[in-house]
Amino acid sequence: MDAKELIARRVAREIKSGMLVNLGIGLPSLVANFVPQSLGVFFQAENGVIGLGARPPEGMQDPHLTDAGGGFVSAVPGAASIDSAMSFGLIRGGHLDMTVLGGLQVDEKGHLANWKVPGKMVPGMGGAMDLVTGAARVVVAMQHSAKGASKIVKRCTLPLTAQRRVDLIVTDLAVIEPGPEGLILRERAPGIGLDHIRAATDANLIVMGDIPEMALD
Amino acid sequence: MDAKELIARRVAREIKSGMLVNLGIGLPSLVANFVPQSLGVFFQAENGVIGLGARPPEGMQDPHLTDAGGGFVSAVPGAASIDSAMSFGLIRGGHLDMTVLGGLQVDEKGHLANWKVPGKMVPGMGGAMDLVTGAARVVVAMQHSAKGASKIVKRCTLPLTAQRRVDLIVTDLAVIEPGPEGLILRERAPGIGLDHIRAATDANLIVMGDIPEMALD
Amino acid sequence: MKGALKPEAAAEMIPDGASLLIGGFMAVGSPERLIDAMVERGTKDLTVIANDTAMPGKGTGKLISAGMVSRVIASHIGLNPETQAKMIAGEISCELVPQGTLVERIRAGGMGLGGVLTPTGIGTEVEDGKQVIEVEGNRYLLETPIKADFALIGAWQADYVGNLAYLLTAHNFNPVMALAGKVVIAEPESIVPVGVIAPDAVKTPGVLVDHLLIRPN
Amino acid sequence: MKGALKPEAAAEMIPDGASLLIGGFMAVGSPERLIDAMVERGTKDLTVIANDTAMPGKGTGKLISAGMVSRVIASHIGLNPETQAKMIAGEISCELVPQGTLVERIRAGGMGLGGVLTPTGIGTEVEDGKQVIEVEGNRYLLETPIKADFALIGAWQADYVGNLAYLLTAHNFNPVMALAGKVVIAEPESIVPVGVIAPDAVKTPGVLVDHLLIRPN
Repeated sequence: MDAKELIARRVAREIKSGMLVNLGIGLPSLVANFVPQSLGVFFQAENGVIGLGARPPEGMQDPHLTDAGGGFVSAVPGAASIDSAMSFGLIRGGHLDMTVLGGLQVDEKGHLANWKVPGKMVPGMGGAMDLVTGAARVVVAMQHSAKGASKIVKRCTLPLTAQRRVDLIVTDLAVIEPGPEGLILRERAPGIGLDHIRAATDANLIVMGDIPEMALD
Repeated sequence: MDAKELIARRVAREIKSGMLVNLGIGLPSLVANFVPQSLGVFFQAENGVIGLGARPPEGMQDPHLTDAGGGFVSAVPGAASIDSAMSFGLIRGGHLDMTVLGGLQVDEKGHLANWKVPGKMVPGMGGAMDLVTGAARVVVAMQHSAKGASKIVKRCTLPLTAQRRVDLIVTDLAVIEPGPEGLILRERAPGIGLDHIRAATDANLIVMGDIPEMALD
Repeated sequence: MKGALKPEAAAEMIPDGASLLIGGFMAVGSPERLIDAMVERGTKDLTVIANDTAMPGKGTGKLISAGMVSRVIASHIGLNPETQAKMIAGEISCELVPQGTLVERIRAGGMGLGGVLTPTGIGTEVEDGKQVIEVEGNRYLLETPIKADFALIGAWQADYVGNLAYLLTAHNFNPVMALAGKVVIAEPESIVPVGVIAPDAVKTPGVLVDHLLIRPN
Repeated sequence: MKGALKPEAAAEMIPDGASLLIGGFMAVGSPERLIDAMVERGTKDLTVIANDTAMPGKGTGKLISAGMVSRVIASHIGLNPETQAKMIAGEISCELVPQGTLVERIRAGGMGLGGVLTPTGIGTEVEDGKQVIEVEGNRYLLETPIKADFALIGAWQADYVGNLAYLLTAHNFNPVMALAGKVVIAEPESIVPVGVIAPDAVKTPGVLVDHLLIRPN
């Protein structure tokens, strides 16, 4: 299993029956592949649909039905079209049960930076600030390190996405839960030891008792 | 012609082709009877329809299609359903070309009081404050006097509906246009002399040149 | 998927002292079967937030007549003499709010906004005690958001996902109120199989609805 | 009733220096024929307010590539490298706004509200230079309303009253932008006889629309 699949599978276990979930572009979008249809989960694409379905077969794509990345999608039975005002009303109003986003940095306060690298990458925040501010639960799905540097840091050096503490971080090495006291290590990736995680992390981790391996359906 | 019909006919002449118009309950609602269908005017009922039509024939009333007074109406071709947020967005945003409302008092500043008589009648303002604040043009349609007292006064003693100066007052005696300098007498009702109007008015009227009789289609 | 409740079962969920957003405009679009079940049960000390209190024997008027309501937030109570009488007798406290402000306050509550900046009410007694905010040289009232323990919604069609569609002037406050209740109970005129309401016809996405009332009969 | 314009005639109405609200999300729901006609005409110094600048060759991206745009207000420009390059070169000034804030600012402009009170952006660099308002113990950014000289709307169906209906994720910013342009030009995929779009299917009432583009071919 590659790192991305591992992360996606673990995040999928956070999703409960009947939830409304928004998956970010890239790694987070893989999560949908591991959520059983029987759960009756609805996925929101913030560009305007609740009840996002799989990619349509070749030749059956419709230019009026796309996800937030501009890719063709389908709609499940019971889907609803929403305009951008309703879409972000649902997000900011706490009606979105969970958002899964990528991250550039998360720090000991649980603050997320994921939208800007000053001087390098200024794409705009899109919906990220609203999602992190408003969603009932915010899960960050990301590689533990990038180019050898820990993405989990004492204090974000990149611009924050919101002042809200995220609820969970899932990486290829660990599951970490930010709390008022700091970052609590909850799970290890299969075969990964505590020392490995500590060495790969540029922040203090709170370790309480035995840390179990991630369960992956 | 009775006083109400006179007022309604005169107000109807203010309505131009293609306008969106909201008519208040009571006297103002009579105005619709005198607007030629050929003008392509759309009437809004603030409870949720643009394109209000005539009362439906007996037996064809539908409980899902009523006006703001709760009476059964029909919808013209090209009608649109709107919820209360859109309805008042159109009103407050200046998209409503004209509102015609009844009045209890209008004063020399052109301020309207029409929603409350302290200690006596406290029905709530309903949509009146939004209509007077937001409509592109506000026309007050009312009897000149009530129980022998002028409804056009130096300064409103009743609570104001808005701080906005109304655009036109049409009564059974006169057409009066409030301006920055005060109330300008524009027209006399048929057969009514200047002295009659002055005697019936508890406010200063600006009279410039000859005052013509109202034209009534 | 949501199971459908009998009106009695839904009424049982609402405790004494609850705050209720109730859809409808002069009872058009109000959840009448649910209201009847509440009257049967006799819940006390309710706060009713609604456009109006209809008239005796209709919609929210039934709750007023039954003495179940201690507080009303509405834009208009003038067509229900019982509300007026109980207000004067001190049995009901009434907050009267301009209609366009009321719907925006509920929308703000439901969509996670901090309030409403409206020109409506400036220069009137509605301004009393409220913060005035100047933006780009214009003055606006800051009106606070409204949420409630329950939103009781009247709809035309529902599916078992909870998606709702409305007819004509029976939309009114319903789509906005469905955003702002901690628990949302919808009373549709019919329930259709999932997939039958086209995505573009859904005005309230099912994710907002907690419970449906069973079909009549 | 509104006559329908050829794209060239509509493009001619838009002068150099105009501000434009342009619907669409990654060009889905954008008025492509109108944009093509504008590129043909080569209008200069435009302000484009849109969710994004799409990508080169699509939607608003065509205006960027043609060097017609001097200012952009958007939530995301990351998928159009030309916008990024021109921003870095100082040819385009960019204001980046969280997506949910952008749509509410436009709605506020169109609906006569004084601004938006949002939690999104608090504690981030989006807060810089903005007024923070405390309401009931929570802090919100005051974001100002947005209006523009023109709103360019992509729709699915129109009738000659100007009523518009949209399909699926091609709604996005279009219904809100139709409220906030001094002149609103809609490009429907088809125009149907008046009365064919059911009142409940109308998402933009015709009173908001000034001009329709003729049908393709």
